[in-house]
Amino acid sequence: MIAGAQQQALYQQLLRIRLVEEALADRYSEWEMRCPMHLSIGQEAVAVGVSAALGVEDVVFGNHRAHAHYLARGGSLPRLFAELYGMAEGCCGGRGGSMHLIDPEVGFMGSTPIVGGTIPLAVGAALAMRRADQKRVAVVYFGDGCFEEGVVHESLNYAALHALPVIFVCENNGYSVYTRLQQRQPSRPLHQLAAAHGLHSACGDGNRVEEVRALAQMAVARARGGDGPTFLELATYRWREHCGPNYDDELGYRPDGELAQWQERCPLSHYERQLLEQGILTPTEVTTARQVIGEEIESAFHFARNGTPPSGAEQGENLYG
Amino acid sequence: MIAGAQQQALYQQLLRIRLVEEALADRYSEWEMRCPMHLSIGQEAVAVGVSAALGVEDVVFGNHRAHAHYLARGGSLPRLFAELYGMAEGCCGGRGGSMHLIDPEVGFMGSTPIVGGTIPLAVGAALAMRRADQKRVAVVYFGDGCFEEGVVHESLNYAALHALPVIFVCENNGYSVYTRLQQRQPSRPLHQLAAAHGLHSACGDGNRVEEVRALAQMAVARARGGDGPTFLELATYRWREHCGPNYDDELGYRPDGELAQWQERCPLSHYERQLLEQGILTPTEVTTARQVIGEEIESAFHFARNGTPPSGAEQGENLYG
Amino acid sequence: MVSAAEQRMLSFAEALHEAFDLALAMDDRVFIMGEGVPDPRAIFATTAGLAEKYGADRVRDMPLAENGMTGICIGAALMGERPILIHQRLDFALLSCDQLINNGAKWHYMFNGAASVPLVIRLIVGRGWGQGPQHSQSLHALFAHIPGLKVVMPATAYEAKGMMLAAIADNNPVIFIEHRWLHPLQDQVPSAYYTVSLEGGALLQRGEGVTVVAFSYMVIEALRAARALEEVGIQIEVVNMRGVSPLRAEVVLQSVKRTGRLIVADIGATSFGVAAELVATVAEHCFDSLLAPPQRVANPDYPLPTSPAAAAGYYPGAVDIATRVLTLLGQESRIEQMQQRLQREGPEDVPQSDFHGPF
Amino acid sequence: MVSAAEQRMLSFAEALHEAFDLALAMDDRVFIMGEGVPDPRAIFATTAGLAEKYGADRVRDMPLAENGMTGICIGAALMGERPILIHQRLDFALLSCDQLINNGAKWHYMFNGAASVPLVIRLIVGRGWGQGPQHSQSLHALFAHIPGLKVVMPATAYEAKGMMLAAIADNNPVIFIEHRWLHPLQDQVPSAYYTVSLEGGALLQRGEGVTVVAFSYMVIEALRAARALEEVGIQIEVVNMRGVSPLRAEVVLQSVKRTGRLIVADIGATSFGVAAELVATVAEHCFDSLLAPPQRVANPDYPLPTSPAAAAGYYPGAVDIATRVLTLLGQESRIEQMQQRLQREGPEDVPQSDFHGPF
Ligand SMILES: Cc1ncc(C[n+]2csc(CCOP(=O)(O)OP(=O)(O)O)c2C)c(N)n1
Ligand SMILES: Cc1ncc(C[n+]2csc(CCOP(=O)(O)OP(=O)(O)O)c2C)c(N)n1
Ligand SMILES: [Mg+2]
Ligand SMILES: [Mg+2]
Repeated sequence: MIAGAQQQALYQQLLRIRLVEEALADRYSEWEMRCPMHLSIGQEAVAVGVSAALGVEDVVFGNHRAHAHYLARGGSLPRLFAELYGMAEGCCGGRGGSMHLIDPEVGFMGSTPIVGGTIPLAVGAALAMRRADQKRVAVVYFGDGCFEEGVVHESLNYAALHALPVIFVCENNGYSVYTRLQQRQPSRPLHQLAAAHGLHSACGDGNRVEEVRALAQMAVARARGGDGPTFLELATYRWREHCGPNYDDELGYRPDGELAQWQERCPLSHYERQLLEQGILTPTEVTTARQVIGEEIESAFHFARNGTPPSGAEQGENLYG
Repeated sequence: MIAGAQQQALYQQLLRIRLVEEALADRYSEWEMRCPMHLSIGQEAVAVGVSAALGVEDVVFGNHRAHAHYLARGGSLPRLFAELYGMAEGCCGGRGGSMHLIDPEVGFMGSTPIVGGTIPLAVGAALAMRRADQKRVAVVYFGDGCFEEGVVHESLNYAALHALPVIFVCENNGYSVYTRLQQRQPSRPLHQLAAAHGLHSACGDGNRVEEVRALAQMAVARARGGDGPTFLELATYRWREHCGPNYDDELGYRPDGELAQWQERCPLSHYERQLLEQGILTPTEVTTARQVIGEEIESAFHFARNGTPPSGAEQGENLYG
Repeated sequence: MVSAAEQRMLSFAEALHEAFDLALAMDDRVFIMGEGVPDPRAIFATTAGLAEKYGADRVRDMPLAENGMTGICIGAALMGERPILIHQRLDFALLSCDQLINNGAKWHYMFNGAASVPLVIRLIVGRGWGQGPQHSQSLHALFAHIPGLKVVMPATAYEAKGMMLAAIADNNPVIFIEHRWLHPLQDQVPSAYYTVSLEGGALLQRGEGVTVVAFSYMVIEALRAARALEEVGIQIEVVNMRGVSPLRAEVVLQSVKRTGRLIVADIGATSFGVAAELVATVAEHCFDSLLAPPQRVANPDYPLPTSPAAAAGYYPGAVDIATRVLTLLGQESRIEQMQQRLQREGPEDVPQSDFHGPF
Repeated sequence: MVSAAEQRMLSFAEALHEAFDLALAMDDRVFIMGEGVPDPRAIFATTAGLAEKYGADRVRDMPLAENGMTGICIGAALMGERPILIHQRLDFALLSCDQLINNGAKWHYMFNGAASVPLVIRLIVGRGWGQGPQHSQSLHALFAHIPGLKVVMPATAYEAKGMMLAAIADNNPVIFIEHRWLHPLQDQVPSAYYTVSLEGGALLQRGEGVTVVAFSYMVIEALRAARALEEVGIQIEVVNMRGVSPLRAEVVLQSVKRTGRLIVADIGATSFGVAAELVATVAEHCFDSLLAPPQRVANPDYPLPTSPAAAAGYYPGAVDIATRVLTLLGQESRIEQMQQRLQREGPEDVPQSDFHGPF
């Protein structure tokens, strides 16, 4: 069972990530965040639910669409914004932008945009944990597109072979850029392919944060208990364009009404309604939360926009460690 | 049902490949065939059974252990030997050696030693056939090791997605060099992983030539009928060392008695016994066959050893086509 | 020759589109494959409308599987097809080095000519709008080093169409590298079928004292530098090295024999890059003509940082070329004035000021 | 300094083995991984017995999955481990270019130093006994061009041990390239822990008139040439360019400033190879010292044919180096005699005559 305080925390996280990304979308067209940006609006419950099942000792890797992965894990908001504004205070000192995030202090080990690129890294992290006999867990988030990349299968094979403490979290939003899953993969369940690799595998509703959390808790318990890797396929939906701040339904690559259907299944408002109905949240608390987060966001923007533009002359540094 | 003449042909093929490779093993230590050589002794029934199901219009790709693939498909024996002796008359003019064989005249499209390397090529060939609306089939042979390479999964995905007329033939001999399957892959059936990719998939005894042929006939019928790709896992065993002419059981990487067990399940002698018992073959015919093949082999050695050593000076030619 | 009436201005991207349209119409064996080829953005519009016109079978989307899809294209090519495989960023093609190098580059050679691989691989080099370390790599040097691959880097719309048609007609794997900032640039492009040789460079202008050999987008920068220098009375030679590998350096060697000085301007990292090969070839073959040390103008030996502020100064351009020219000619006193003349307006991280990514 | 008593002759392969043994004993974070690492052949005996001594957890076999396993090693390295990943042929590593180049090389840089990747990748370059087009590639130039990777190519047993220990101690991805024909060659090797710098070259002998800069196995050939030349009274300078990238060419530049002439001898294909970088660097920095065109002695620009007859003449060696030296020095009349002197005995396709593959 989940306690009310935990539910409130989950809600807070969902709300915070949603408000952060909406604010980013609003400000993107000022053209001051000059980097490709993939928003997770509509998909927040995956990262929030999974992160809620993790301990401080665990590590997480993300992909190109990683704001939610980073924030749900506790990555610094001001440093995220500073990174998007290309400032020296950014989590990569401006070298990464939206597609490269890191916050080792909270176990967020890095996110990168080469599709599939971070999956073996998480397996390697799990190998290190196993070698050190630690009860830690490595998590990696990736999209449905990953299943097409061979490196994913190589990673699944190795994780299963050595029963490594790694959790593969597949955010299946049905699209890779503008291309539907059916145009890229035969019709067969993603998670069953992982199961055929010998992994424990499950699927669930990626828009239901408690369901995600429960699946992740199961996976974490298995990993800590030495039972090896778990694959989670979580169905969800990207609301806005693949890359950039706008809606792009006018392009016609998604069936009419599909977005609207998924918006009705919004992970945030659904959960808000539920907690309000259950009395775990009051309307005043919602208003307050929005206000507090709004202030946090404004202050992060202030921090970021007043950051120090890194000097081009120093960019030859830190190539080798 | 299989006709007696067909059974005799299967037997002839098994015997011929066995005798060819034993002769190669014998002569290897004269150090005149100066290239890495992976023998298929013990595994002949796979290539023979599959080839028997193909038509002249079909195409075949092999891997590093490809003598049987090439010969069963009808590749020229003298040109194979000339290739092993590094002569200009070789099927690659000496450029390839044992690990690179080709005979486009019989639809043997090439074999190469990078593990997994030819698998997507067969899928591409099948794509070309599909695009041209031909009723042809592409076949690729590979080992159990391939399943670890991502490119195999990428190939399976694409073949299943577009229902391409390609047959994946996995010769599962339990080893990759000295490493047992269990040390490389989790315990789960190979063919079920292919099935999870959305392929029609089957497994069988790779040492029983008629069983292999029946499975291949099913796969060919599916491919020609537009029902898409098939994956065949065929259990078999490599008798000699991974690379080279000798037995290497003294190295101790295989359990005591494992080789002997598989030798009792010899694809050739089993089939010989069966056909003799069924009266399809007579002892005299066996003797004659051995003699005819022996002569063919001697004449091929003669051809090869009296070939023209290619000139180093001409090796810059044919880099671009 | 094509009559003036037939010539129209097309952008590099439009010229490519026209090449595909022609090739698809002329030859059934040609097909195009890539992630996003038939999607609404159509690879920066270079494949727009082609799926509708030629069908999904000839103008194909594909799964995210760069190595496998490269092998699949090679396999199709072995059967006589002429595939064009597209990666929206060169960086993604690193996943396919095995198939490209072990199979594609060698198949014809190692099977002694028994088969060939007529395959075009289009690789787009990202720059600007925060492309960052994994979306901006210009690794043509890797492919140029591989015997059996041809590597080309057209710089104009005219070349884009003509070299694409030549690449499609070629029986070998051709790595066709496009700098993204070339896509909007316009040039006169005949509407008919024509080809431009995949080998060697083109002498763009005759001059004295210095030869600038430029690759891809650096041709644009070299010409900017050349024009600015011309305005102050210095006429340099400029070579567009559109055919990278196999290297046919005759036009460069002849030019350096005339001018005695060499600057090579490349879009990749400096060390162990293609500029090194040009410098080495010239040092070997024009030793007696060289009057001054050859020079390289190329990216620094570190990845591109994403932040526009951090990336400032990463990419060399016309200013750097002109500065080197003046230095080589002993006219250091004019450098400052030249640098002012060549200063770019607007933000550095976009090809034109109305460009706003988002990718 | 190590005392003479401590020195023993070890082969290059044995020296590597000793390096692994030491590193495994000293540091729990070190582990070795590769196809066949614990098998009966133990990567040409370089890892023999280590699995028994340190356990299967530290001395690991692996599935055939070069890209994935590279990523897995990078991930482990990010957690503080110090993996050593082995590929029995460099050719197989082409499958892992994505992880190596997109992740390994850039992680430290793109995350602004927040993490590092202490990883050693051992790549063995095949030669002889019909290795052929897909088992003989020497593609160090590809890795050398990538900022963020270190590339080293030791030539002696002493260097093999010292550079391996330095590579393991280094916090960056180090590509450690071994020419297989070096494996049996012996040298004095101290038994204690020591390191040899990963950067720059070593001047092996002083001389006059010509500097020969050699990579990997070509160091052996260069020394053979140098000894033969010495016998006829010509003393050349020889540099062993064991640290390839990042390039620290000081020793080369100083040498060429003394000798005025340069020959670069490499084990890879000539065009767009590492020799081009050396030539270019020298042309840029020693322009006034150079008395003759710099020269490259390297493989031809096509794949290695498998047949020993066809491969004859593919690999340049001492003869070619000495011939170039004599030509550069204007002593063409002595070339024929030198070529006789340097003729190799026995078959060309094996390092020593009792070598019989089979792989
Ligand atoms: C290796 C590689 N190929 C292609 C791309 C271009 N690309 C970036 S994101 C993306 C879509 C990935 O889809 P998915 O994995 O489902 O994630 P989503 O964007 O839906 O979250 C693609 C194709 C890339 N970044 N890397
Ligand atoms: C990409 C790659 N990695 C490693 C090797 C070395 N290698 C050659 S054959 C082989 C074993 C392959 O095993 P399997 O696929 O089961 O085929 P088998 O030899 O058993 O027939 C290995 C590891 C290779 N040739 N290519
Ligand atoms: Mg998706
Ligand atoms: Mg096997």
